[in-house]
Amino acid sequence: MTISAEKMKEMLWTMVLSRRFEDELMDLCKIQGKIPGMMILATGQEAVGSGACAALEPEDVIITNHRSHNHLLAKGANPNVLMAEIFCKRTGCNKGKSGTLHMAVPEINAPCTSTVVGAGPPIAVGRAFAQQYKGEKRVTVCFFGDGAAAEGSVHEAMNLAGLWRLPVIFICENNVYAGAQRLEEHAPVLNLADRAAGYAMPGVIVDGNDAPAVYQAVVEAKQRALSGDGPTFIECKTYRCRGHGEADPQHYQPKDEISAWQEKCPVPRLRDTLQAQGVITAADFQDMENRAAAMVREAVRFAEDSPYPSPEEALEDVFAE
Amino acid sequence: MTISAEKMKEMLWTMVLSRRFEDELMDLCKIQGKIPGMMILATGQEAVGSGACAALEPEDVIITNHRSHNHLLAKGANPNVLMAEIFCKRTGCNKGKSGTLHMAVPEINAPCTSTVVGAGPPIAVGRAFAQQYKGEKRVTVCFFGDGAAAEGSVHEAMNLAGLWRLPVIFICENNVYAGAQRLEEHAPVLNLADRAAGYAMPGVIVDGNDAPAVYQAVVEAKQRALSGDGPTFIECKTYRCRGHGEADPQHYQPKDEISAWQEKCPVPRLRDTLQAQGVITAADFQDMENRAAAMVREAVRFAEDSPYPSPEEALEDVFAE
Amino acid sequence: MQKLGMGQAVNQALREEMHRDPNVFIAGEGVGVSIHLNPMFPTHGLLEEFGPSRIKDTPVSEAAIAGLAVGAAEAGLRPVVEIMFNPFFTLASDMIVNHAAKLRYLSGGKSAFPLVVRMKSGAGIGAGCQHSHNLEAWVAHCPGLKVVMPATAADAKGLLKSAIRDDNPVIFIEHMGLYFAPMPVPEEEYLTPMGQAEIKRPGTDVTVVTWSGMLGVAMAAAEKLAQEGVQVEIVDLRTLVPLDKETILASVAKTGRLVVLHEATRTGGFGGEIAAVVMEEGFRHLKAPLRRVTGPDIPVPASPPQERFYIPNDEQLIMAIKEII
Amino acid sequence: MQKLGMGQAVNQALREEMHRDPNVFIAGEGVGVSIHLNPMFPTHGLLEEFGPSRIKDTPVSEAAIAGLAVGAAEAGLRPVVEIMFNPFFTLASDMIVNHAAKLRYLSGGKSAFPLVVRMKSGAGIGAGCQHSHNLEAWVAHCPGLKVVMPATAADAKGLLKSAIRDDNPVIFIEHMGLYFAPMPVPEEEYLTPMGQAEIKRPGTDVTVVTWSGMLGVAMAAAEKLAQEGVQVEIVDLRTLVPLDKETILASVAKTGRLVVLHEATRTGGFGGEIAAVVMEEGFRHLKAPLRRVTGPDIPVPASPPQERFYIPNDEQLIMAIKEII
Ligand SMILES: Cc1ncc(C[n+]2csc(CCOP(=O)(O)OP(=O)(O)O)c2C)c(N)n1
Ligand SMILES: Cc1ncc(C[n+]2csc(CCOP(=O)(O)OP(=O)(O)O)c2C)c(N)n1
Ligand SMILES: [Mg+2]
Ligand SMILES: [Mg+2]
Repeated sequence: MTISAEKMKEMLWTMVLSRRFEDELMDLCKIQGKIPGMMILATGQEAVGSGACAALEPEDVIITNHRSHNHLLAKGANPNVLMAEIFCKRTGCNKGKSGTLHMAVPEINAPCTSTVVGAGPPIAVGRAFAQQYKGEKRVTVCFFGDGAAAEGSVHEAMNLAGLWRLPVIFICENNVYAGAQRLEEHAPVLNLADRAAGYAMPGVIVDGNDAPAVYQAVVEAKQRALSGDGPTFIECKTYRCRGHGEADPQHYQPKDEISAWQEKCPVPRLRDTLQAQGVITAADFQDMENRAAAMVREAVRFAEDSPYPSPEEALEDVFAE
Repeated sequence: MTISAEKMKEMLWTMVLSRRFEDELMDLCKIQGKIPGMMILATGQEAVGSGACAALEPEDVIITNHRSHNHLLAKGANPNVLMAEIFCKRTGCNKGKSGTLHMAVPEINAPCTSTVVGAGPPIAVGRAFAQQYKGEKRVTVCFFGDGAAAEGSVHEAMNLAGLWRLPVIFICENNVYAGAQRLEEHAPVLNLADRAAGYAMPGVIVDGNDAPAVYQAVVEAKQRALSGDGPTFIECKTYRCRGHGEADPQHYQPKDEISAWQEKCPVPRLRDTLQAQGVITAADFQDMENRAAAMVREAVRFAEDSPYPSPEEALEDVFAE
Repeated sequence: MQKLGMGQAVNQALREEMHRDPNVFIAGEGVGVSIHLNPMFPTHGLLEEFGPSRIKDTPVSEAAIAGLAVGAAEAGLRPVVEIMFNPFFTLASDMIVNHAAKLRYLSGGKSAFPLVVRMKSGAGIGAGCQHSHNLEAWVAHCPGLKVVMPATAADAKGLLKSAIRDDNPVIFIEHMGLYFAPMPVPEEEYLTPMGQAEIKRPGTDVTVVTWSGMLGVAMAAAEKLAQEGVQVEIVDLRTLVPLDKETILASVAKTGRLVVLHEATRTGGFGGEIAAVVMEEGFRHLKAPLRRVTGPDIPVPASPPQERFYIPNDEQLIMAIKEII
Repeated sequence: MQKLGMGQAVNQALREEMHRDPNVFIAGEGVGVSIHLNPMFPTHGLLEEFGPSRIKDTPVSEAAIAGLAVGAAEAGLRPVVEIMFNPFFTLASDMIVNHAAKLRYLSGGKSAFPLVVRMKSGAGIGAGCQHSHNLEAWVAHCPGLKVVMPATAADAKGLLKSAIRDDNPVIFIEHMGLYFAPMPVPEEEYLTPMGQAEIKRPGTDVTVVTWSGMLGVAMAAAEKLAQEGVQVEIVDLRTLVPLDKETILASVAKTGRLVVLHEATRTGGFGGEIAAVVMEEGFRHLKAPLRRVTGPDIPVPASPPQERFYIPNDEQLIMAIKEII
């Protein structure tokens, strides 16, 4: 499969934007102390969300988890409302009720971010069931981690998806760690994709730092889903370059392991490929970085200028009328 | 591996006893209306419990489920206290508090019968962990059904057992039905043993109507566990000849399927083998049947003669002092 | 008027709503092909009528069943899923409590989760404590969930139809003991609003607040007490959330005396909430101490004499009432 | 006396009990290697001291963690397992509620399940409603479980040691907000018995019953009210099950007035149980209506002004007290 230049640039762009967005978050959180609560970043893993979402239409659905910023931006979320939500402001996509951890962006078909590890897959299965029930030609992509693969809910969801041939794509972002536990310490097998066969679905392993490879795997999975052949499990091998959250000193992560993976950073990797192929120039890339910087600056300004929600508004939105 | 004549006779005996015991239960429940609550029988599946338990020492542990009578009898439970418990009498193994569904018989190392489908495996993992922690040379066998394999708890338990190399043997009694759902309607794969690889454990398929085959698989799994090589998943292919419970009219089970499986009944099968091998005579078998009948008669007499617990005793046994 | 068991009334409500709205579907273990071939059961015959695309038998996977409902509801469908027995709600509870109940709030009001979880509850079936465990107090404590526990077949029909049309997650708890006793149910279509208790028997001397399977016990006790000249007013809550405080308080204002009757175990039961509401807002009307008549703080035992001992009865209620009048 | 945060006090209790009894082991997500390198956290340093055979990091599998505890406890070990945050208890709840709590009963008293489940609870960490959700009312409603919610570091130490030595399943809930404030803790070994509330401040005008993180709010309000001449008696429950009714009732007998203060949402919260107990057994002493000061019936919002709004504060408590004195 050849990937169009447009798609390639789209992936690079959402990676650049995500990286800039999260680098800014790191600064806002650790240096400036402006953001409350936890701060969980996907630095170095952007090829997964950006590659996968490039394969989706706006009407396709994603369900994400605690490490969501890249997924949401790649799916097309407005950086302003995300940033405002992360600041817990009233103009945030969820009026400040979610904060960074559970941003719901139904307007881009990213209706659910759960921080309950492993909770995404059953919900994704429900969302994909609705697509099947309504006869929509759409898929649901569910992002979750290597740690989440241990949760019973993930098993139940994959089992049901396999049984009903639902149009769902499980993307397991294997970044080697679940909290402070290394893969070997929390999983009995190194390839979580080995489990797919037990649910009658293909288990695909891709280089999770290679956005086009992720894209390609998702395109294939989508075709399969849309032809009625059901779900696919895609394990993206990547690495958590930062701590579990920004408060994590990473004392248990070998320094050389981190730096080796930083070498494999997906952003320069795709940039170099595209430059070598003549798809973009160095100036084009610089332009992307500038645009991303401007958008993130604007998002921060928007968020900072926005008011907090009033305390009493906390009473709203519990029940639909 | 050759199986000793003693073992062979032990298996046949516990099968004969279980069958007699449950045939009597069927009569007591359906014809005589003497037993309260649900009545869930394992008629035709006795080779699983009898084969597996023959491979165990008294100090090995079993954890069972709603379809437990054969497992418990094969492990050595006293028919009198089981029958009395099924009658919900005070002399029952649990003073009538459990009834037929959750009999706990710690004195034979069958400490837990859960009717919550899929709940056995995590508990078995805990029991096996204790064996490992204490350095005991013992194993824990956990019986559960094909339906249970869909529960998240079973996945979590197998994952943890595989990771910690626990001395646990998962015996999945695939009797083709989970309630009224056929395997193809509730599972995306026909061989549940295919899942074992995803937990770094061997997945063994055996003829679940062949007691010596089950025995052999469990002996091997036990050796593996005791050498520190961790758990084994054994799928026993068998068939639920009766309804889910005795109130189930089996309207969804093809009649010819039932009769085809009745032809493969494990009791006459082992009997014929042993007679052909000269291990037992027809008279020996008749003797077994007579002994079983006598024991079951005595158990029923014991149960019927026993008093119900007093209502107020219901307040006891909630907390240990 | 037709006489139906509660299971049949539920069945009628399900049929009517499925005919009305193609977005309604049903999922659960054995909701289509069932081990029961009994028209008294709620999902009897639905598979034949609506087919396998709308009546979905599932694997034994309570978390997935609940997740299916959450995801499908977000997409605008109206799932009615079944958790077979109340104790198995534990297995679905993350999906219901941390997701169905919270995701609308977490979306800032953008999404809605119009789903119904039906569960069987109640002691009296001889199946012991892993099948019989009344946990309505759990769901009533979770903002974002509505909780319905009908005591009559007619209420079950009208309330289930309202629950299905409601845009919020509703936990609908059916007492199995009510499946088999025929009760009058209007033939025509009607909706019973959630959040309204009903005075099932007017009286002046003492208020008994109850719900679900215990209504019958309350009625029996009231009948007997009436012969002794004691007029019991029976408030059937019907829905625990939203709670109809007005009806409770008006009744207590009239009688000055309160007994709460529920089958669930006493400590931490929803009876405490009723007590607190009355003590907060109706204190000046109270002439006597509260009495709670409830299951004792034990798991439900299997043995028949003990299971009967577990279930609150009219004698206990009469005794409790006599203590405070 | 040493000053410790509650996390450190828990840590000390764990160490002492692990030294005393080789059957005690610890399991959970990150209880050994942790993303926190902070001595204020409860399991800090235990892996170094006791090694990986007794300090077991687990996969992210709450049901398996709880099942591990149930099975190991039946075999005579004394597991102390951690469920990271209270809302994740849902995922372990079948194992705890249908098994840990019931299996002894189902065995007719033959087996015992001496296990402790530690959980972090409490709003105020800015993490929103999937991390902050106080569900103590759930476990307090399940016969067979004991429930401990210490408000001070000293109580945490003494109660956790008692919990570990108890032959029953104990749910031990730690309010994260208490991890970081140093409080006096006796150096020597001591056991604080479960089932005994403590008067944390004597008073004569009104009884405030509270527990866990809300004790500080109660103390602050009492301090302020004392300056206005109102003497608040503060009953810190410390354990919800067994519930020390005597201490509550004796206090209400003295003051005639009751306010319950808890962080959990109001409807169906454990405050209702306190209300019911007092209304049943202390009615004649009551001079005024009940007041409950609790979290509102909403999920805990993430936004700081809203999260502060959620958490009950001393001003609200003072207002409530003033309404009834
Ligand atoms: C049910 C549940 N258990 C525990 C946690 C705490 N927790 C948050 S993230 C995490 C690790 C998840 O690891 P993984 O799935 O690999 O995702 P990653 O953080 O690596 O992206 C844990 C244990 C949680 N949020 N939910
Ligand atoms: C958690 C839970 N869900 C549902 C049930 C109701 N139920 C009892 S047995 C059963 C089917 C189990 O099938 P399987 O595991 O194959 O065992 P079998 O009955 O065939 O022996 C179901 C759904 C239950 N007891 N527990
Ligand atoms: Mg990870
Ligand atoms: Mg089966």
